[in-house]
Amino acid sequence: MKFVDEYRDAGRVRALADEIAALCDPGRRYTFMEVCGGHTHTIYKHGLEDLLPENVTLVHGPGCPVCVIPMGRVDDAIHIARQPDVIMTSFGDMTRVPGGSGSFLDAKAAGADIRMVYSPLDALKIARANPDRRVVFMAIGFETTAPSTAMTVLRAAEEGIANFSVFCNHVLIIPGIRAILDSPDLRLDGFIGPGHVSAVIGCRPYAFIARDYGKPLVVAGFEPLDILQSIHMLLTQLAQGRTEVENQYARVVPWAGNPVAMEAIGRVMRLRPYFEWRGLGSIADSALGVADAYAAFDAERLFDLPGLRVADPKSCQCGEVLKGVLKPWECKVFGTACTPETPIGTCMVSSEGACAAYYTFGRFNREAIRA
Amino acid sequence: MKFVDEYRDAGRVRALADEIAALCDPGRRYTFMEVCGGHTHTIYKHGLEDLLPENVTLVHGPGCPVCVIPMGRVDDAIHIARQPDVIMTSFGDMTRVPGGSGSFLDAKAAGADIRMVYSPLDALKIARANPDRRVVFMAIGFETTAPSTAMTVLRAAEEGIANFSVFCNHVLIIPGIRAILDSPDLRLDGFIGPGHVSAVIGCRPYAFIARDYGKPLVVAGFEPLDILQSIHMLLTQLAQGRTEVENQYARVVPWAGNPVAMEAIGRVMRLRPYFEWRGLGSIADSALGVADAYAAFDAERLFDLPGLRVADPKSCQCGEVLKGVLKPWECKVFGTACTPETPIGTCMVSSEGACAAYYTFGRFNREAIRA
Amino acid sequence: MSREQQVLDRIERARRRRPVVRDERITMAHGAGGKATRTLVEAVFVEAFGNPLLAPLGDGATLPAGAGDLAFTTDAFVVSPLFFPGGDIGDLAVNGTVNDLAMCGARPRYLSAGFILEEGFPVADLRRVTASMAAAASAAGVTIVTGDTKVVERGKADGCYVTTTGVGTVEHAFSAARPGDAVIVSGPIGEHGAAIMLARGDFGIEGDIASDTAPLHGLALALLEAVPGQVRALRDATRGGVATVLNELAGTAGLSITVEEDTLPVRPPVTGVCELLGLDPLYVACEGRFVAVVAGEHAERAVETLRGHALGAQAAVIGRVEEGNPGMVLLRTGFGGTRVVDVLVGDPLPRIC
Amino acid sequence: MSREQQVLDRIERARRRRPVVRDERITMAHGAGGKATRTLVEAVFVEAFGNPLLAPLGDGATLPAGAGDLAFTTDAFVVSPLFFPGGDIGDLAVNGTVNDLAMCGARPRYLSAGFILEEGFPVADLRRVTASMAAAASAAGVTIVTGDTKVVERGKADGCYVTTTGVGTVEHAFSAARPGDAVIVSGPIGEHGAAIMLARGDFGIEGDIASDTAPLHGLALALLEAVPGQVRALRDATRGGVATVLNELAGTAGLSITVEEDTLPVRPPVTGVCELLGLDPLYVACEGRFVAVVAGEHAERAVETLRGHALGAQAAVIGRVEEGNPGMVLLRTGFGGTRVVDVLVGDPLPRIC
Amino acid sequence: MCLGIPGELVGYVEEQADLGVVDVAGVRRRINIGLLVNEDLRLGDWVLVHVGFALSKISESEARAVLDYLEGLGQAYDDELDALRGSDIS
Amino acid sequence: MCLGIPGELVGYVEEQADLGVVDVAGVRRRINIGLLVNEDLRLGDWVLVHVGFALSKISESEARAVLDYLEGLGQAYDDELDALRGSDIS
Ligand code: SF4
Ligand code: SF4
Ligand SMILES: [Mg+2]
Ligand SMILES: [Mg+2]
Ligand SMILES: [Mg+2]
Ligand SMILES: [Mg+2]
Ligand SMILES: [Mg+2]
Ligand SMILES: [Mg+2]
Ligand SMILES: [Mg+2]
Ligand SMILES: [Mg+2]
Ligand SMILES: [Mg+2]
Ligand SMILES: [Mg+2]
Repeated sequence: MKFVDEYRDAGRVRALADEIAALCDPGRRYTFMEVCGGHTHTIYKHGLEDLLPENVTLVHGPGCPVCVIPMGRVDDAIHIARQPDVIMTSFGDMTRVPGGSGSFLDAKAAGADIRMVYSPLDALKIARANPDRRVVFMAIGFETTAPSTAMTVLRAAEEGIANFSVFCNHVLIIPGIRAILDSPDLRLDGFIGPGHVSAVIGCRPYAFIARDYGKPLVVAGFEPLDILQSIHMLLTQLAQGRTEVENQYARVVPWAGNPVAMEAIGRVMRLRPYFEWRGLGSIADSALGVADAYAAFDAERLFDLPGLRVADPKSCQCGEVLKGVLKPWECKVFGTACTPETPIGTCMVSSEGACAAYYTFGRFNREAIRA
Repeated sequence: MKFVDEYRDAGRVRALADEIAALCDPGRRYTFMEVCGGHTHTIYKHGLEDLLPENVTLVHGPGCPVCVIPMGRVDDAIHIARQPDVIMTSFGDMTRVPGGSGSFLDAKAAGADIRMVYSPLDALKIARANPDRRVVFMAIGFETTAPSTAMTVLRAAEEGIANFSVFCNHVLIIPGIRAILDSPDLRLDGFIGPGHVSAVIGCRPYAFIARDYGKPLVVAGFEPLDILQSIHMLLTQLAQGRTEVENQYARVVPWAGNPVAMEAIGRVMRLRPYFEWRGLGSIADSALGVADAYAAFDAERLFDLPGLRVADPKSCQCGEVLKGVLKPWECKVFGTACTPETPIGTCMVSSEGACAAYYTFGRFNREAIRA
Repeated sequence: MSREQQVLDRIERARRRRPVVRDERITMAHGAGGKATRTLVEAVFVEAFGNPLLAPLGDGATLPAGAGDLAFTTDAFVVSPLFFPGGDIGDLAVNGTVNDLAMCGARPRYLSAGFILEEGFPVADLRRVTASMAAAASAAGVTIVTGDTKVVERGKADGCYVTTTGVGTVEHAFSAARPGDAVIVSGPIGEHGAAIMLARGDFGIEGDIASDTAPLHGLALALLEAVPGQVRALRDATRGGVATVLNELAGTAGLSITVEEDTLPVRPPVTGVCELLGLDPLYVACEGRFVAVVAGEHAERAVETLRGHALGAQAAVIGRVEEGNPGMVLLRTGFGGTRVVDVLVGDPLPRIC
Repeated sequence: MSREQQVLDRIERARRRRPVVRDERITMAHGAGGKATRTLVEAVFVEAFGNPLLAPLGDGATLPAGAGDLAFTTDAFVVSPLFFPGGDIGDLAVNGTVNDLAMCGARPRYLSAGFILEEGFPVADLRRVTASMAAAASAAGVTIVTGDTKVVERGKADGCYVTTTGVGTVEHAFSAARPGDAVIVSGPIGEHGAAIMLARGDFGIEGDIASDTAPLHGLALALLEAVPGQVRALRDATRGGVATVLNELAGTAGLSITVEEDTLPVRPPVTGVCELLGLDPLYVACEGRFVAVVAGEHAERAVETLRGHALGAQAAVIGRVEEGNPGMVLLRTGFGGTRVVDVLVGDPLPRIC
Repeated sequence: MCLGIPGELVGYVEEQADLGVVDVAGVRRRINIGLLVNEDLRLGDWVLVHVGFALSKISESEARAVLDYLEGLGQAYDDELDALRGSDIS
Repeated sequence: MCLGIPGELVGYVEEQADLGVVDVAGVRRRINIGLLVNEDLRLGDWVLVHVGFALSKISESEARAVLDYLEGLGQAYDDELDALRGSDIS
């Protein structure tokens, strides 16, 4: 596949791995956070850690939209889905995310009409086809996905589709990164910046990280070569004593992002004063709701939601994993009580979740393989 | 079973058969019509013809409520059943009755929600349990069944069950018998009168048969002994030159019928000026509709019915069979094109229909058996 | 060993433990072929049916079948309700296939079980079904050696459908029926069908009727051994009832069968249900009765043998094979009337006329 | 002869004619066990599958099985849509069971077929399904010898479910896997699953992908004969895909399997579907591919043999059995990275992240 | 027409005055007895049941009268009974 | 986060101006291209597809730049390429 295969080219990947090794100061440890779960997924799926020198450590950031959904929001969604006239729709990612009392999969087995869609436009299509049902789309995702939701609401408004609404759970990446940077227990040397979010918001919003926190950030693509190159770029900045925002993924990410997408978000959505992130707690100005002008499409206003805050299970250490403070396997329940079949935390659900990625792809005896 | 087994007692049945043989004038042919399909059923099911002398012939009358339903009424019922919010209910007897384009069974296979009930009260129960659906009961039957329908409508009115209605097809036995008596091509020596209809209407309404047409009539029960005794009573009348209405079935049929039942019919129903009987054509004052006072429960007023008169298939000779002019096997399609699996006429559907009874129970080589 | 490696080892130990089904209901995941499917298979099916032939959980089982002909039969079970007086879909599915093997003159040996489960089906109910199947299999001396599970979306099944297929070793052959043969029924008829009608509750009738579901191979083999070479045919009278089986037998033989009405064993409550609903017990399903055609002169010994067995205590000769009217079944009433007993048309439905 | 008797004779002649199904849709009557059931069986099933073993339509078939071990397998088929590019539920149901027999080292011989039909199912569709089954059975050299049909009410199935059970004669035994064995896949993977996803239309993707459904016994027997005694295991990669099969094989062997990512045969449109929906082709179902574990030194001959066969033209060694990490499947990327290939959790669903 | 079947009144339904419980050969069903309000029904009475309604109260004396009808006819009945006793039809 | 996948714009949908048809490795899907109204999209252009929307037009020159990055780094790349050519890893 064009724009995919060439970035997995074995020769180039190995050459770049050699360059990285050459660039590392053997007397120093490097800790980089890949903010984005998509990167986490790529890293584990391709076994990229095997290619990195021992003194380069990657820690996994909060950029997995499924992982940061608090249990109460899942419960609210299931509450909506249980209304007999409702068809709840969402992405396949949500299927197994545990709420306080089960997941969509369980609610579906118990009788709720929940359907997985590829696109919010497909949810709208379901609404058109079922005029006597209320069709709710559970919107999740960072700025990458929010424009699609916004465009779908605009289309629904244009067509006057009155039985469609959105249960909005879009979160924003910058407040998430800031929460990490402000957390006292983490020492990072730089960030691998989220590629697809940046296609929407551009690279400028990261400036504060370099400026205020003195950390380099490289916006990165999602293929092995992209990630290795970004690490090489971070190491180069460190070697040269620079802390800048750079764009490795310029083939997709314009420096200014996508203004049309930003405008769509601006029209349809409003900034929430605060929003709870799973494991990270309430973060100010960190999420989007439906704007007043589109209140008719806002499931939160259309349905009477319990809106309970559900405490995470005691054993759950997702917050620490999301902040990169703990490696997945350092969580006490990892792999025994908490597995992808029976997840306790959200990080074990999404294929971008650090725990799931590590459990699914990374759980083997590296020494034996290397030997 | 009490009130059943004793009327099937082999000794009594055979003794009575001997008495009948002794009473017959060997030089004369006797032709009796059993008006009621229930009698037809009993006669074939128990092989009673085997017990009668050769010169006693039983011909089958119009008293099968399923047999006399014209195709257009079935089509109307299916039209109602096809409305997405309708649950159509009826007795199992209706399942295979062919309309102009298929039966309930076919309509059900094509998606209509049609349910078989034991009692009209069960249809009302379905209405109570499904307040968001319109539940229609297709009422069929003679005066025996009409009181149950009437009582059910009264109960629905009392409870204010607004989603229940009746598609009324109740017919009256007297106009049916009169149509037979007025038909030029039939010579009868007497009638075996319908037992269960008479439990409602009593024996008086038959007086005109003896008086105006000079035919004896004996109201009969449904067990072998009942029927044989009724034949014996008819033969006795003929032998004695009497033509009276007698009641063999007095254990169930009071001479005056059931006034409570008649009153219920009178309250809830109205006499239709005319009604089409399958094979017999339109007969004046021969059927019941829902009275104006209960218009809210009258499916004919609630639904916009096609109400088409569908011509019987050309090959169908049900009319002649219903009038007793033809024996079932004398119909040209009997047993080949018209079978209980693929009935052309209604008489092949109901287990009381003469054709079905003869096909199902009577279709064998009597000479071989007797030999 | 590194801390990470210790965790990995702990995980591998956990993975090797027999899995536990934590779900209360069947979800689509149980049918996806992944971990949930495997967990369901191991924690429910293997747990209930466990035996060395099943254990490999491979693509199929390998059967040490020995020489001789095999009997091979399959039936899909879709009964509603799943649980009813006298049994459930589980023992029905095992007994039904065991019986079809027995009717082939075979000793039932191996069963396969294919499950189609509806999303939302309670796992507890599935366990009840598999426990019944295991008990019925053990009672019948058969081993469930292979199986399959599919999950369909809510609204595309009715809880649980089970298809069992059986393999047995043929031990007896049948001879062609001839005039004079006796027709025997192994017990009172119509009890399963009547029990199901009541259990469904559609007609508001209550009564003490239990399904007669039972494995008939013991009874069948006893009969086959008691009058060797004298049994012309065996047929369990399931869907369509005794009437349907008699018609099949008459059709195959090209002869007629005449049944004596008075000899038909029907228990009073079954008669009661049939009278109320306008049904004929001859058409109501049994799940633990068979019809045997036996050489006339051995009929007495045959009935004696059957009556010596708990499942055949009320066995009776109900008719004879006769010449003439080929393929037809006739019924003679106590007072000498005769009528046809035809194959059922459509479902037995309650009627008013 | 009397007129009446003439009519009766004419009727009996009509009754003896092979019945014709006049209904356009399956009704409840087709499942009631009476005339409609019999008509359906004779006019549709016997018409399609007709053979001497099936013909008696008894309680089961009697199989002249001969000596030796038997393979016995069952699968329920619930695919939606019923008809899809490359096949339909009919050939799928035959091939699936033929393949499971082949994977046991057996020559497929006999099949049973249990149908669960939804009220309203078009009879024409049923005929298409049975025609496919007949063609697939004939192509695979198996005989459908017994069957069963049930009809459930509208809304309690999804048109048509088919459960097939197969009996085969075991001709080859397998030896235990050891380190160094080669893992071979018989062709490009994921095509059935991708074809079904497209055929369902849920995700709006269009492309030229057909199911790979095919009978694999010829290919399997060719392999088993080409490298006698050197095949450790055969497994068709159906639900759960190649990844699931590899995990089963590794688990059974107590060894690990390492797959070389670059060697996995995946056709571009399958890759395209997987990329769009965020799926991994390793977990997408095949219905005409198997995984074979073959002694390392015979791998080349094995692959050559497979490639000589139309169904194995793109067979490839995709990995090796190794010591260490018992029960695990690892994947090595082209540039030397390693990761686990675990068993699928839940259904493969499209994802955004 | 109109299947009717005799059943014994064996109980009432507390909540609903017009419902009785009828026993037919050992199985029971609730039956509407509203059409027999004038009949002074008692437990143990037999009624004719049709589509869930009791249509008529069965008269024991009239029932016996049918059975007695034959005896009024004389000899034939006795002859047949004797013949039956002499044969073995079971 | 946010699975994105490159696809080639191979067609438009007549009735709806904001819909395009994208080809990914030979399979096609309708994609909303409304977010790229300012991009002067043409058939043959490549876009990044996310949940049914084209999020970004892919720059061919920038795409090549990544591949060229290594060459700018000097020798290591050539060495590795030589090593690869000498070995047989298939
Ligand atoms: S192992 Fe489970 S509970 Fe622990 S951090 Fe990971 S997802 Fe959360
Ligand atoms: S055979 Fe059929 S068409 Fe002819 S009279 Fe009888 S029911 Fe009517
Ligand atoms: Mg398999
Ligand atoms: Mg069978
Ligand atoms: Mg069976
Ligand atoms: Mg299987
Ligand atoms: Mg259901
Ligand atoms: Mg059977
Ligand atoms: Mg199988
Ligand atoms: Mg299989
Ligand atoms: Mg069967
Ligand atoms: Mg359906």
